[in-house]
Amino acid sequence: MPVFTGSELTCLRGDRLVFTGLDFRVAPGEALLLLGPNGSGKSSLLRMMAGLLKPFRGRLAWDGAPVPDDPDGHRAKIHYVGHLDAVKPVLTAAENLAFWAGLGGAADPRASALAALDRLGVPQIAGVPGRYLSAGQKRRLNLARVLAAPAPLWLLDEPSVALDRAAVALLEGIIAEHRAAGGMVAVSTHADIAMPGARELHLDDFTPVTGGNAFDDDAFGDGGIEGEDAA
Amino acid sequence: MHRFANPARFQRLATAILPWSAGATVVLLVVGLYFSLFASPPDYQQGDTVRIMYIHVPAAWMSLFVYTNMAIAAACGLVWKHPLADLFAKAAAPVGAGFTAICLITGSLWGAPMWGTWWVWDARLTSVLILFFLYLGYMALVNAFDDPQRGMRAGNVLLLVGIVNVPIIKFSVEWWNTLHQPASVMRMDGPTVAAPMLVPLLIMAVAFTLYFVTVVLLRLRAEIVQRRIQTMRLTQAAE
Amino acid sequence: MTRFLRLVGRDLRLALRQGSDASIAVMFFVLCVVLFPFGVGPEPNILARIAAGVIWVAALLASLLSLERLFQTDYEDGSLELLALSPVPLEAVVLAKTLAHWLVTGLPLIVAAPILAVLLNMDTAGFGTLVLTLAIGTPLLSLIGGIGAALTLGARRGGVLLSLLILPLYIPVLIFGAGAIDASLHGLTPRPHLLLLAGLLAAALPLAPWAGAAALRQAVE
Amino acid sequence: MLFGTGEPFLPMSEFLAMGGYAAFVWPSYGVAALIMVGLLAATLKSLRSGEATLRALEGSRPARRRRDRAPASASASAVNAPAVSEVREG
Repeated sequence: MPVFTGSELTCLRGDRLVFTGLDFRVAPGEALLLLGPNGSGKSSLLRMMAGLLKPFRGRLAWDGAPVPDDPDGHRAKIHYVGHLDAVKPVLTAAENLAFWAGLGGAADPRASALAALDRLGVPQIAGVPGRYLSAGQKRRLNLARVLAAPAPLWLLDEPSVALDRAAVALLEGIIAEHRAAGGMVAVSTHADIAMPGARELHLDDFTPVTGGNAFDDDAFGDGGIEGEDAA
Repeated sequence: MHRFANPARFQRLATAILPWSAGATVVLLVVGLYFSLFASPPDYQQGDTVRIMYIHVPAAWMSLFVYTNMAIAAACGLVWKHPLADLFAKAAAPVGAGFTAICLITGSLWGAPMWGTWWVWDARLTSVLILFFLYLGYMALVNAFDDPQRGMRAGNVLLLVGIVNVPIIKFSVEWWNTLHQPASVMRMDGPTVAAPMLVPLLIMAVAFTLYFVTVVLLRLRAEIVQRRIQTMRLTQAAE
Repeated sequence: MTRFLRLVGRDLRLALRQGSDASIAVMFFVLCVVLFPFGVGPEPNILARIAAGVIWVAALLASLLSLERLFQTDYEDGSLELLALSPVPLEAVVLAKTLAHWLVTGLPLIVAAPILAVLLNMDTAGFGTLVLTLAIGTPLLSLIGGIGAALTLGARRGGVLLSLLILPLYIPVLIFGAGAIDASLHGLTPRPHLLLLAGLLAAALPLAPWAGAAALRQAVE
Repeated sequence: MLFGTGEPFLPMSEFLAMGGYAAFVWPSYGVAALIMVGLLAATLKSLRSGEATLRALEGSRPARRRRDRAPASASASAVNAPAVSEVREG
């Protein structure tokens, strides 16, 4: 299984420089724990890893092969769980999940959906339409997506939100299993999720002290991009 | 290869160009107005109404010229993520819409004495009217987002869709027109333009182009200032 | 391909379970056409003359009605991000959703149109062409409209803005659609108009999903 | 006709009459001038007010300039040059 790396990543949101010069590396069986205060770019980095956000500078690669060369292949290798639960109110939990499983390439979407719900401890919601689910159940349903179709790299953005202690323990177990089978995980979190031997990445180390601005003269002063603009 | 333009250099370039373009605009406008109002003869058919042509036709040229430039800038903005290209399209749109409005209003004022009606559903008039709506749509879209960056990106896609559609619309409107009103409408291009009329026409066209350059440079400056204000406010909020 | 069908099936299932979209579009279409006799008077000859244009304009407005929600709900509940990250290219996602939109809102219009043509006293010579132009034209409306829906995602007053952006782009479809019917009503062949409509559809089939996907990528970034 | 025809005119009023088409020619030039001057004025106004706001904002926080933490600051050199990147091992 290949190694996923990012090098010299710079994230620009609007004109604000969120982080710069960031490197990371996730090898099979490894986990990456993203830490940092609000606004330090944890979500942005995960979205960047997923491919939703283009890095302003720097590159992402699988075993040295740049992601932009094979975007379809990259998307087949990842699961992304964001803040929104993507649960359709008129579809039952099993239907919701089976759709994503089928799109992700599961051979028997319905069976793997039921198995995944079972694994997350909510087999009873399978036939319940999304609109009747509680926040915690929706969260589990969303997390069940990563089990319903196989993918080596899981990108989990604050997965413990809305989960109770027992569910977090369940999630820890699932992540450990995934890693034991050679999978990779990148998780951002405020609360503690126990991941033995995870690398920690402190995003505030890469956040500039003042807000940067692509349209600020000073940002281009002394040297500048073309190395000739002493203003 | 730089991934984004250098605003400092742009500001210096703008400072260097602005006095010249502004001055040349004024000079050419004065000369052009002299030629179009005094020094050119009235048309033997259309009389003095032909003087409307000297603003109407350059305005029509500009309306297409500006739109094409915006579409090119949009392509650059989408492909190279060039922030100045995004800003250029946004800054140019009101100027282009202004020229299109001038073209429509003067065309109507020209048509009234010549055709006896303020508006005909002539292919040219109709397609310019649609171009005007495309400008308005672009401006509305760009300003409809809380994140200006997002608005400009969406606007870029719209401009590219528009540039594919403009020829289709023009050709379909011409088709529709010939089907419904076969060749009854007097064409505006009329007889080939004689030299005494060509001179003021060309001078006015250059003057309009320089006016466009001047105003767009000023608007770009204003946009950059707005972006800085926004960034400073965001930074303040983050602290 | 099965993934494509899965996408279409999901959107159809959502539309049918929610129920309202399809019926509202048809009801709007019918009401819109029914208003015209009140506006221009019940004179059968006048109605027959304007029938083709009225039906086409009403179809155009009806297809606009539900466009706003084409990507809106997926955008708001996070599904759009996941669709953008699925192994299926985003262009195919746009095409699948557009197809589902057309099946739900465009197809019923084609069925309802001949009935309205009868109400407007249209000559039966034009009925075949009417159905044919709508069959080629309404998918075009959904395709072009899909670009607008993707562009206005997350905009303030997205619905009004969408109409402002899309209606000018609809003009060629309207011209050739109504033109074909007029031609066959006057005993001419509608062939050139129909061929032009089909040509536009052939051009829009690859281009519209491409532009829509480009707009969606901006939206989820 | 605004100025009538066939009567003796000063050259100026004859010029203003535009061969009897004054009601169409002058409004055309007027509208064009109005739109072009209006656009220019609006642009200059927004530029002036924007610059004033920017000055006020910058004046309120003069001490907070860049280079207090050179490589990681928001300068282009930091974007270009290899910046400090620490991946802490947990």
